[in-house]
Amino acid sequence: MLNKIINSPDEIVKQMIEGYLCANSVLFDAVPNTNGIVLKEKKTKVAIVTGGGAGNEPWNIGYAGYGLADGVAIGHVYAAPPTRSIISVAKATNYEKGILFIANNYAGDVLNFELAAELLQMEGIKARCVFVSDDVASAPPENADERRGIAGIALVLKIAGAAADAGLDLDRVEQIAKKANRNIHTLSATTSPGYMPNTGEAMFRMDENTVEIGMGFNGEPGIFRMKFAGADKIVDVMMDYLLNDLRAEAGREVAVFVNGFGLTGMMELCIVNRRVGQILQEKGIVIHDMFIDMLFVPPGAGGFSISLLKLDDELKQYYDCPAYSPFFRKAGLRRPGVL
Amino acid sequence: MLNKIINSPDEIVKQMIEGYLCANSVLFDAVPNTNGIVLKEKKTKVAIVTGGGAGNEPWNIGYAGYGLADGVAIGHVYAAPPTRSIISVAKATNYEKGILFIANNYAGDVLNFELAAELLQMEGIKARCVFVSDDVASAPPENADERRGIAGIALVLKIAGAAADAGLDLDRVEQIAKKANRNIHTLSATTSPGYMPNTGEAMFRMDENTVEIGMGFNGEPGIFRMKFAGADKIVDVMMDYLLNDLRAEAGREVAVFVNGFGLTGMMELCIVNRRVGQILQEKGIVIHDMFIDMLFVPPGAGGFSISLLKLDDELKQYYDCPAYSPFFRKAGLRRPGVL
Amino acid sequence: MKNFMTTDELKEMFLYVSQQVIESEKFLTEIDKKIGDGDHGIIMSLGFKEVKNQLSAGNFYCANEVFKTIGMTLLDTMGGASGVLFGTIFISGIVGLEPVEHISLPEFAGIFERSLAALKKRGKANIGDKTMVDAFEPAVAALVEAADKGNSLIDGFESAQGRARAGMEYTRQCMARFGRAKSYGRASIGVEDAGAASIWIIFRAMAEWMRTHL
Amino acid sequence: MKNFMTTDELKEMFLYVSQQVIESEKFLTEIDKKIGDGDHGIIMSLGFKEVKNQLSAGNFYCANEVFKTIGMTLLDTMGGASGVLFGTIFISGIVGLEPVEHISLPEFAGIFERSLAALKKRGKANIGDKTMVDAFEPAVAALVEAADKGNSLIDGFESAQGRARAGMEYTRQCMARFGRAKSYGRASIGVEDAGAASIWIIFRAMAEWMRTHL
Ligand SMILES: Nc1ncnc2c1ncn2[C@@H]1O[C@H](COP(=O)(O)OP(=O)(O)O)[C@@H](O)[C@H]1O
Ligand SMILES: Nc1ncnc2c1ncn2[C@@H]1O[C@H](COP(=O)(O)OP(=O)(O)O)[C@@H](O)[C@H]1O
Ligand SMILES: [Mg+2]
Ligand SMILES: [Mg+2]
Ligand SMILES: [Mg+2]
Ligand SMILES: [Mg+2]
Repeated sequence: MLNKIINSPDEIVKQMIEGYLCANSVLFDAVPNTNGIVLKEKKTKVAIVTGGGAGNEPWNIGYAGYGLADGVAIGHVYAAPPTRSIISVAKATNYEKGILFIANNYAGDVLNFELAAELLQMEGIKARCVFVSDDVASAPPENADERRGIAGIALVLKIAGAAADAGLDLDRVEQIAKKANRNIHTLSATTSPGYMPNTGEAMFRMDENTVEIGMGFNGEPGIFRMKFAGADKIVDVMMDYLLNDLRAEAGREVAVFVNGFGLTGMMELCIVNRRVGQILQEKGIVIHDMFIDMLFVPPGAGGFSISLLKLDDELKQYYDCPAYSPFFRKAGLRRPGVL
Repeated sequence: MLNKIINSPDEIVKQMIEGYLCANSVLFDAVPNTNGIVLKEKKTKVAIVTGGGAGNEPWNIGYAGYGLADGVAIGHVYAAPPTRSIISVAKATNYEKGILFIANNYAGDVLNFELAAELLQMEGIKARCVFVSDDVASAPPENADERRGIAGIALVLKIAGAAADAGLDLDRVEQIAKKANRNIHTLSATTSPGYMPNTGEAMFRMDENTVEIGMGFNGEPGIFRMKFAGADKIVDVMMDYLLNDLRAEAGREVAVFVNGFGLTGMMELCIVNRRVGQILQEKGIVIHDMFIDMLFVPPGAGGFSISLLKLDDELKQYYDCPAYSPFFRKAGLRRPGVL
Repeated sequence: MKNFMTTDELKEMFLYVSQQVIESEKFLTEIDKKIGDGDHGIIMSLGFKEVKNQLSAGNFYCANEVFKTIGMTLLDTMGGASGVLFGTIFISGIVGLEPVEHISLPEFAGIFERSLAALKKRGKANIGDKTMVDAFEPAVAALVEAADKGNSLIDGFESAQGRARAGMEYTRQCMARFGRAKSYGRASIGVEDAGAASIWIIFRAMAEWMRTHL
Repeated sequence: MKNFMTTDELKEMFLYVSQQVIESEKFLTEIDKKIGDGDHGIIMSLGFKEVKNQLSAGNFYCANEVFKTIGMTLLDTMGGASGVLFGTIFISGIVGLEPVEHISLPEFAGIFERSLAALKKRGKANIGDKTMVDAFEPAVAALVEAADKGNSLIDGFESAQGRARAGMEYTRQCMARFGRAKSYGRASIGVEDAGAASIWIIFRAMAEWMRTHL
C-alpha cells in the first residue's frame, strides 16, 4: 500500500483538473458539469477531441494543447469517460469543420466514443473516431486492429493535431491519423507493478527479478517473461520483437519515442535510448527523430515502452511540427528549441 | 532492492549521456574526456555553466538548453563533478564574456566549482560562482546562506539564462542570479524513500504512514514529521512554514513551481497545486505564474516540493522568457505556447 | 402478495438496488482487479450513488421514467465499458414503450428482453464470452418463461436472480473474449466476470426487495 | 629494515594503498549512507582505480611525481567533497618542493604537514567537526613527532595509522559541522565519519606495506 497524495478517491479526477487549470487558466477552460477541459483558443479547423480513463497522467489531461487535442474528456480512474462527458467536451470546441475523436482501443473507450459520435451525428455534427492500437504485444499482426492503445497515442494525436492545424478537412485528418496509427508500434517492459491512483494498492503481483514484456498497464499478461537483465539485454529482446513486427527495412525513416513509467527515471530512460539508437543504426534504419519523455505513465510502475513510428513524407511533414501543452511539449524539428 | 534498468553502476553516467546525446545530437556536443555536455550554439554572451551529482534527473543533464545553461558538468551519482570536469565544460562554451557557475550549495559542489573558478581566473578567464540555497528546511533564515539547494535551482538557472541571453554582463547576470536565489524558497515533503540509482538499494528507511517535511533527498532529517494525511493537510502545513519564511505580503507577486519526486504522479501534483493556489489566493498573494513539473526528481521517492519565488519587475522580465531543453521546457509567458 | 408494482414502489426498489450495488464496491473491484483494471466496483458505485440521488430527488409518473432516469444517470456518470452497457440495459428496453404506471412481470420481461437485444447488438458479446451477457441473458430468459407460464412477479424474479447467479458462476469456466479481461486469455479461466457479478447483484436485490415489500 | 623508500617503492606502496581503498568501497559507502549520501565509497574506489591505472602506466623519477599523479588523478576523477580534499592531501604538500628521489620519514612528515594546512584552509574544518581532519591531523602529528624524535620510518607510520584510527573513532562522538552530515545535527553522533575512515584506510595500508616490504 502506497500513500497517495490525494484528498479523497471520489474527488481525485475533479481536483486534478482544478489543480491543472489553476496553473494553466491562460490556456484552458473547464467544460461545465463534467471532467473535461478545452483549449481557450478556438481555431476554425477540424476539432480533435481525445479522452480516456484517468490514472496514467500526463495522458490524457496533458494532451490538450497547441498542435494536439482541442479538448479532453477524462474518465474516472482507468474507466473510459462517460458518453455524455465526451459530447460535452466535443461541443465546447469549435466543431464547425467536424470532430475527430482519437482514443485508445479499449472496450470502454470504443463504446463511449462511438456512441458519442453517433449521437453527435444525429444532431448534424460531423464526428469520426480513430482508435489507437499500437501495443504489438496485445494481438498478432493479422489482428492488428484488436491491439490495445498505449504510449503511441501521443504521436497519433500530435500528427493529427498538426494536420488539423494545417487546415486539412475531416476526411484527410482522419486518414492521416489512421495511417499514423497503422505505422506506430509500441512494446513495453514492466519491471515492477504500479499502484492504483485512488487507493494506493499494488495493481498486481509480480515476481521480483522478472521483466515482463508486453504487459498491459493494469497487469494484463504480456508475451513473455524474462529474468531481470541489464538495460541492453532487455532492449535487445524488445527491439527484436518490435522490428520484426514493424517490418522496417534498412533505409526506412522512423521516429522513436522512449516512454518511462512512474518508477523509472530519466537516467534509466537515457540508457535505454542509447541501446535503441545503437540497434537502429546497426540495422541501417534511419532515425529521423528520437525523444525520451514520460507521457503515458502507469503510476509507480517500473518499466518503459519503446514506440517506433514508420515515417513517409506525409507523416513526417506533420510529425515535425511543434506541439505544446504544459505536460506534453515537443519542439518542432525545423527550428530546434521552438515549440 | 529495486531493479534499476542500467547496465553497470560504473558506467551509468557515461551511458546516460550517450543516450541523451543520441536523441539530442542536434542541440548538444559531448565534452571530450569527461561527463559533460554543451550547447552546440555558441552565442556571444555570458556563459552559464552548471553541474552537480547525477541521480536526480532531469537535474542536471536536462538543464543545458536555450535560455538555460550553456554547459553541464555531471558528477558521479550524488557526487559533485570533479574540478577538472567543470573546467573542461567551461572551456567548451563561448566564455569570452565570462562564465557564471550556478550550482547547489553542497560542500562538494562548492569546493569543486570554487576551485574551478580560481583555476580559470588564473588563466585569465573571468569566472564567478552562485550557489543556490533554496531549501528553507536546511537552516534558519538567519543562516540562509548555509541552506542546501534543491528544486529552486531550475528557476535560478532559467532567470540567469534569460539575463545572459539579454546581453547583460557578468556582474549583472551574477547579481540577478543571486537575487533570484535569495527570493526563491522551497520546502519538500517526503512520503517514501527513494532508491540509489546505481544499486537500487533503498536510500533510507522511513515509517510507513509518515510524511517528513524538509527531508534532504538522501534522507537527511527534515524539520518535522507528521502522520500521513490528505494532500490538502500536507500542503497546509508546508505553506504555513514556507510563507512564514518567505515573508511575502498580500499583493506581492510570486511564481510557483510544484516539483514531483519519482513515485508521485502528475495527478497528485495537480491536486497539490490546487491547494497551493487556494492558499495563495486566500492570502491575497498574486500568482504571476504557476507550473507543475518533474525537474529535480529523487528517484523512486514519494513526495514533492513547493518552490515560491518572490518577483519584482527585474526578475519578472527574465522569468517570463521561454526556456528549452529536451527535459526542461517552459513556454514564455508573453506568448503562451511558444518556447 | 401483490403481483405488480406501482411507479413509487419501482423507485423504492431501485433505491434499494442502488444501495446493494454501492455496498458491493469492494467485492466487484476485487473481481475486476484479477482479470481487468479494478475499476468496475468503483464506477458501478459512483453510478449508483448518483442513481440514488436522482431517484430520491425525482417524482416519477410512470415506470418508464424510472428506467430512463437510471439508464441516463449511469450513462452520464459511470463511463467505462459498463457505463454504456448498463445504460443500455435500462434505456433500450423502454424506447417506444407506452407509459406504464403499474408494472408487472410481462412488462419487466418485455423491457429486459429488448434491452438484452440492444446490449448484444452494442457489445457484440454472446453467451460464453465471459461478460455480463452470461448473467443477463439467462435472467431475462427466466423472466420471459415465468411470464409466459403466468407465474407471479416474485417467482419470476426469484428464478431470474438464481439464473443470473448461475450465469455469473458459469463465467468462471469461460475464457474472456471482450474487454480488458481478453488479454488474460486462458488465464481468465477460473475467475468470475465482474459485469456478470453486477448483473447478479442487481437481480438479487430486486428479488429481495420484492420478497420483503410486496 | 630500510629507513627510506625509493620512488619505485613509493609507487608500489600506493598501488597497494589503492587496492585497499578499492576493497573498502562497501564499508565506506555504508558509513556515508548513514549520515551522508552513500557515494563516498563509490567515488573513493573510482578515484583509486584510476590511480592504479596511472601509477602502473607511469614511470616516475621522483616521489613528487608519484604524489602529484595521485593527487591530480583523484582531483580529476572523483568529484564530491572528497575529490578536492584528497586531491589537496596529495598535491599541496609537494608544491614548491625540490625533487625527492629517496623519501624518508622527515619528508613524509613535511609533505603531509603542508597538505594538512592546505586541507584545513580549503575545507575550513577543524578537529571535532567530524571530518577527515579528525583522522588526518593526528596522523600527521604522529609523523612529525616521530621524525622529530628521529624514529624509524616504519615506527612513524605505525604510530600514524594508530592515531588515524583513534581519530576516526573519535569522530563517532562528534556532531557533524560540514558536508551533508551536518544536516543530521545531533543524530550524526554515534556514527563514524566516512572521510576519516578513508584516511585511516590509507595510513593503515601504508604502514602495512612498509611492514611487509621494507
Ligand atoms: N463487449 C461487451 N459486451 C458485454 N459486456 C462487456 C463487453 N465488454 C466488457 N463488458 C463487461 O464490462 C465489464 C467490465 O466493465 P468495467 O470494468 O466497468 O469497464 P472497463 O473494462 O472499461 O474497465 C466486464 O466484466 C464485462 O462484463
Ligand atoms: N569542509 C570539509 N573539510 C574537510 N573534510 C570534509 C569537508 N566536507 C566534507 N568533508 C569530508 O568529506 C566526506 C564526504 O565525502 P563524500 O561523501 O565523498 O562527498 P559528499 O559529501 O559530496 O557526498 C566527509 O565524510 C568528510 O570527511
Ligand atoms: Mg476501465
Ligand atoms: Mg555526494
Ligand atoms: Mg474494469
Ligand atoms: Mg557522500
